[in-house]
Amino acid sequence: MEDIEHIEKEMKLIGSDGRRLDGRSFDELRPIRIEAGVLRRADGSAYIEWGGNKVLAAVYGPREAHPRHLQDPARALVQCRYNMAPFSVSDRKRPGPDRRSVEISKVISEAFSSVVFKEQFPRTSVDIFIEVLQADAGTRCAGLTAASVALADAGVPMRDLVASCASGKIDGVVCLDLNKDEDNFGDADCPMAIVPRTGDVVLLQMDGHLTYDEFQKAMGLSIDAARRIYEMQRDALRRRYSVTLEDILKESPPTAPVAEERPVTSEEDFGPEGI
Amino acid sequence: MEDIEHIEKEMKLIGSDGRRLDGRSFDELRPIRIEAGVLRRADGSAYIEWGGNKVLAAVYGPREAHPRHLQDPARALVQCRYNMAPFSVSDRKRPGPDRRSVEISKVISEAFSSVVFKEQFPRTSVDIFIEVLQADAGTRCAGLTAASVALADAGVPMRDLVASCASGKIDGVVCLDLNKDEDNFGDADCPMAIVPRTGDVVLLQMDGHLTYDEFQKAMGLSIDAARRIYEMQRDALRRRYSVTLEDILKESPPTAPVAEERPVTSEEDFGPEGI
Amino acid sequence: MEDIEHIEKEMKLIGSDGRRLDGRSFDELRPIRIEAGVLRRADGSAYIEWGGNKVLAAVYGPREAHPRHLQDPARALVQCRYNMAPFSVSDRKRPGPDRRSVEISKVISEAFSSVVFKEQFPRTSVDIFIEVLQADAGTRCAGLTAASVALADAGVPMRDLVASCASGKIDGVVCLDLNKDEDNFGDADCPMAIVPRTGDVVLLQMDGHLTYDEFQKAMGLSIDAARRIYEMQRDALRRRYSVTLEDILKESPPTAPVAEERPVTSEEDFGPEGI
Amino acid sequence: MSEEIVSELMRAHIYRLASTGQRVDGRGLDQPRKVSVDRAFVKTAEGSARVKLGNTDVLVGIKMSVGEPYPDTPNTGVLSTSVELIPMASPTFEAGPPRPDAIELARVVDRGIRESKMVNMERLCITPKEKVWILFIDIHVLDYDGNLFDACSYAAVAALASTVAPAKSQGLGDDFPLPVEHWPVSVTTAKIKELLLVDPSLDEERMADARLTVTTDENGDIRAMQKGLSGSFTYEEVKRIIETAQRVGRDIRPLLQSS
Amino acid sequence: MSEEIVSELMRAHIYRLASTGQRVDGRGLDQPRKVSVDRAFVKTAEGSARVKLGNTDVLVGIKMSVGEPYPDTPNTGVLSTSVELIPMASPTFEAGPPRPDAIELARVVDRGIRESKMVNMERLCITPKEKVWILFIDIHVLDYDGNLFDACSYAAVAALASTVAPAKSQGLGDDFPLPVEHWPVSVTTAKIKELLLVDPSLDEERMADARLTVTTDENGDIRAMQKGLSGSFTYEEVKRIIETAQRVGRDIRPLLQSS
Amino acid sequence: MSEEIVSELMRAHIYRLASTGQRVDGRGLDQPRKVSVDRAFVKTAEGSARVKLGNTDVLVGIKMSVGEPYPDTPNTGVLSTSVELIPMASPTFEAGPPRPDAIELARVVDRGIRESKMVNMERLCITPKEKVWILFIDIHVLDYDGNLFDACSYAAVAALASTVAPAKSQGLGDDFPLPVEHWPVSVTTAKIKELLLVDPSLDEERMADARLTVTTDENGDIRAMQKGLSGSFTYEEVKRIIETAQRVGRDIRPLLQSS
Repeated sequence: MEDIEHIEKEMKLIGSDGRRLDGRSFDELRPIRIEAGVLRRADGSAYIEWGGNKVLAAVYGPREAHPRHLQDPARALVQCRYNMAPFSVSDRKRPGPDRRSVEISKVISEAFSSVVFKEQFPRTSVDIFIEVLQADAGTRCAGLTAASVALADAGVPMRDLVASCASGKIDGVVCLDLNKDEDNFGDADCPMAIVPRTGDVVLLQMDGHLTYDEFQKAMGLSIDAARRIYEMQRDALRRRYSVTLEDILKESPPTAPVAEERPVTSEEDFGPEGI
Repeated sequence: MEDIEHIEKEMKLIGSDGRRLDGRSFDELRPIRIEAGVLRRADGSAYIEWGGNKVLAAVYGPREAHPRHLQDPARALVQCRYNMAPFSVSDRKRPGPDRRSVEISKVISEAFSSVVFKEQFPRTSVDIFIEVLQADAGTRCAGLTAASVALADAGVPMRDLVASCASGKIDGVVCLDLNKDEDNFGDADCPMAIVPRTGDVVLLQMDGHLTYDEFQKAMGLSIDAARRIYEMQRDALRRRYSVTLEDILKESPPTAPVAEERPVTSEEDFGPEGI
Repeated sequence: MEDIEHIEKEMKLIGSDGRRLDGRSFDELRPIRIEAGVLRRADGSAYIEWGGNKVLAAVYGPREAHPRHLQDPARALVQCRYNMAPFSVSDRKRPGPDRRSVEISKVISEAFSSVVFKEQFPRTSVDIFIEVLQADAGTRCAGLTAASVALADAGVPMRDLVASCASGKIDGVVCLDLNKDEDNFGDADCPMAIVPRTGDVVLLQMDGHLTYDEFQKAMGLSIDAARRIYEMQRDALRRRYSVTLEDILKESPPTAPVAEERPVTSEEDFGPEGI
Repeated sequence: MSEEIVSELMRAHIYRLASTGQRVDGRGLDQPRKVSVDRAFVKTAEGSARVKLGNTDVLVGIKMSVGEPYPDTPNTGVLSTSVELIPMASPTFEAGPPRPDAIELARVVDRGIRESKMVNMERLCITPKEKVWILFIDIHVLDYDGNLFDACSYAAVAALASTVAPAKSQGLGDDFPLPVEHWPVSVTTAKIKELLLVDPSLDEERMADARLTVTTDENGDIRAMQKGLSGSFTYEEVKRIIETAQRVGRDIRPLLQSS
Repeated sequence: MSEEIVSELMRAHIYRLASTGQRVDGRGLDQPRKVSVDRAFVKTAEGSARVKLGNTDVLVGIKMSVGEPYPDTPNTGVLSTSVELIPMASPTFEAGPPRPDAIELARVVDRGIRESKMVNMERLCITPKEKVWILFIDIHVLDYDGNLFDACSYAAVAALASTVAPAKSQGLGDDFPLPVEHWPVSVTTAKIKELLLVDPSLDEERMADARLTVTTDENGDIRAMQKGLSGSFTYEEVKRIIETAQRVGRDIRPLLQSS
Repeated sequence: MSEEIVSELMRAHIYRLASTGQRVDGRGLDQPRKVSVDRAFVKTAEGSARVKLGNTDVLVGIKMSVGEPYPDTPNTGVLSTSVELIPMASPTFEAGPPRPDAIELARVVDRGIRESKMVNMERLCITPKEKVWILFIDIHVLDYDGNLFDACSYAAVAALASTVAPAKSQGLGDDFPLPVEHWPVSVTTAKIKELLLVDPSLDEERMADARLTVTTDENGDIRAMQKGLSGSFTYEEVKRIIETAQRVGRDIRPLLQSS
């Protein structure tokens, strides 16, 4: 295995035609497919396939926070648990949270904290569960993007959806949305998430090596991509609540629409476009 | 060690005379000795030697269940903790519950739940502790049998005692009460527990390979044996509360009788024979 | 490494001049330096250098004990947590309490329990934290000595300070205050702590091999040393609360005196000398 | 959480219906829910299957690695089954180490596979006493609507049947499918008062007095059994349940075998 | 749980009696309870002993296995002592990882054995730096009526003295009894106000201000000491307690040695 | 604990002052507190540094041992960073396993050092695939007055720079200083409403809406970033913060480098 990696390290990640190994150009996203309302027990849910990533998100709440001493008398808690299934990566991951999962859970919780109208639901918690079923780099962005749709599906009032995408640097070139090989053998990775309507940055992490100029190029790519992803999120919600309900994900047929009882969010909150 | 086991695998577990390696016939129990009231602090207790098994059982309660949020306002909890001492098996067992112990604790708790008059003691718990001091296969049946006597010794009102025994298959023959070698190198094991007065099955597990016919033979042997064990349980309780208190277990002399203050159970509950 | 130890085992710990390897005589303490009030957040604190030991102690409280079910309606809890930094010993220690730390925390808690006026602060806890930053044998005595000063610095009312020192036996000779090599290759170690004003023994442990006579010699050395250490403790408190505040520990300048708001202890409690 | 308790009204309704041989979702008492199987859902696993049993949704991934055998079974591979009842699947599931429910579930699924000798574990020995294949069955419950015993077992069996051992990447020759030799099928029956209901839904499960899981193989032989809950069965009931398990098992087995 | 608190009346009674040199169970202040020792109770262990000290009932099993020495003691076997305060033994014991009480108890018993050099651990070295015998002392408290320090120590010493190393099954020559060279005896004294009581019963222990455990060997030399509880001793009291421990130790030692 | 909540009055005061470009301790908004570095504080460690950032007081010790590399990086040493938020340092810190705050802190400090390639980890390989140096960065927070991200990072960098590998005691040639090649400096900015404050004190940190930590190297290049807290930044704010981090980093770097 080490030999293979060694070879790949020597290998160019960008070909002479300027294309990446999977054929994408530097500013091209991997294929993304989002489905809202895929689970029955959860209050809201979504499934995303993003390149080789397969991620489920579910939302429960607002529900009574427990244990009680965690309750905030002034607002809802927004709590995310990001988890990787043991079989989602090439070397089996032991079940349960590792340090990486704990950190990702924390930054995703914080990202959603700024968009959920927490003050409307004191003493409750909004619980977001992200399960990575198959991983191919960028799982936090995929999970965040799906969780955003799951929150809307659960009818949790929000200022806006959150859309997320990473950019990075491979072979010295700033590129959008690294896949696993690009992430492993690249020079930098910079996941971010924004509130598309305002452009506010709610998640930002970086590791690797970027000049200030490169960082700005990366952010430019990510912001642009996040706006495209935002459209996909809204499409997924439109399909979910449309009259002709498409049974796209054969294994997980969406349950009956619940839009009547749990409005996703009000027109005012969500901007002129509605959803 | 592997070589020895390999040899034993080739070895016949039933001789040409139809006898098992320890000389028993197919429907013969190992020697069993039960003693009630062997501990001082516990509300009730019993000690059982069953073949090479040495098992202690103790009961505390009904006592206030804690932590409080576990309390059931309508009935008592019946909670069993089955535990093996580190030195009870040939390879030292690390202290603390393993997955096997957790499962056995659960099925024993459930077995007693159906006989204890739980509704008489809301918000309390009846705590059953089973300690395997020396193991030789069939510890859950031995523990359950002893715990039943300990519950009676503690004066916990019950519909009846619970009596337990396993049957299995070795060398293709259905046999009663497997010992350790028979369990390790046999084809199937099927522990069960019944309420003798009604024949109700309160515990039933099986692993291995039994045809439906063989299963019925095994159950027949076990039910018959459980009725014999029931008599031994009642004998132990009679000795415990008799005028001439026999000091059978020299190391653990029974404490003074407490039958006056804590009647084991009423005549109605326990059948015409009383105890 | 084993070879080195083997050599040292053969090595004499006491030279032909009767001096120990570090040049001390049998009844000589290692250099000790104590500083009170070295941390800002803690209610009281002290730093001690004792030979190669560097130990910090901090005190919080009396403050509301939590979790609540631990509260004692009649008195304060005195709870110590002794901890070694991973880098304080030659082979890195894994973070978190090991069995040794748990035991030391317990005996130090008990030692202070007898001097703190617990009845004055029902339902509270007095929390003592001892951090060993660099270890060279005798850390529990050093920690206890520092914690005593930290308690006074926090203004916790006490009958007296507690002073602590160990004695032991090396090369068959009873000696005061063993260092690391002497502890590792010596014959016995006997840490103790007393209330200097009364001579009451509040901590006493021993392991090794001492005749009754040797034990009495060891106790004699330790009691005498504890009285000298008591003076150093009081000096540290005097410096801390004096007009000319000496900036001895350059890296940890004492914060502004708080003696006005939190009297260390009353004249009556602390004996005629006051502090 | 109030939704977690089956209302008295619902309990009465379920029982009244069942006493006339009917169930809320239209099934007969001895009829399981629809089983659908999606194989090879997860590419990062050596094998996988997503099974829906009614609305209960379970994903199993199989990972294989090379390790040491247990000292007392030096010639056989190692099988390790674990269940995560992730809080996504139900408001009653909590994060954290597995609780008794999840441990029992994992052990019963494991026994069904192990005791039926579904996979010939001796053929997963590479070098006796030194190197064997280790087979991890990781069960991820995604949506919980009752009867996890059977749903998890079906997903594990289907996933194992689709598993290809990654021998090549370990320098151990060509990749090969697992040596599957038997086909255990688990069938769980719940008892509500005097009635026996196969494959209980969530509401039925919650009001059940007792539960019996019976795993049979392709010959109808019994390979594993587990009684649960605090009620009891008569011996006659046990026998009826086994006969039903044999019959229902025959119906479900092909769904797990076909690819 | 109310029974767990010694009533004020009982406390007053115990103290009043003790101040006249008497105790509730008829003993004198410096007299331990009856010690009974049952060896070889557990056949699955390499050695075992069940000790009753009054009504306190403790079972110790010794297991031996072969493993690596610690790097800093390459020529000596490994000794590992653990105590389980199982909830069977007392309503105040709880299941779970050992709490500070159990940890202190295990460490004090361990020190008494280790520091007295009872077992010659160097003779448990098989191959320096590589293979040594590991000795597990597992202490199971069955019934708790006070003074676990001494009861556990007696059971551990008696169990060690009855232990036969299973060398043959490891291909290491003939089985052999442990090389026992010293006989440590632990004697614990409780202080109630100004009174000193040897081997406190549960009620006495609960009202004690301070506790001192002294382990002496067959020469009367001190091998380990541990002061406990939140009270204090005068130095004079410490000396009296040591002298009592030497004397009581001489009485109890033969009970642990004989087989 | 009441002291743990910044009073409304204090919050208003801090904000009012800040909106005029001032801070309670006299600093300007983009000015960090005084940094003092004490190297080689701990002799038992291979390297150490005690850093005070204002009143925040952090001690880092570096330990090195020899072990196996990770299979996927057979030619590089291993770096392991952990933080203990010991209860000594703050009434809000609790003993026990690290909570999410401490885990994030350790990971962000670790990334700053790892991603900047401060230490050439390939030169810590002894025998590829078999033996490498393992570098433990243990961060002990002694006194907490805000901005642990920067204080811990400074102490870790200064400690690494003072570390001498104990090669001789391992029979691996002469001791050598760690091969330090880059100098990452972490600069954290807090956002309070619309204002940006560099190196927030405890009170400032507690009322902050968002936090951004930017680690730059000696060329001003970005090596790691971490946004925290539940507020958000505009992209323009992010850029301003990076520029400030580059400038402040240049000022602080010499303090960490000099010995």
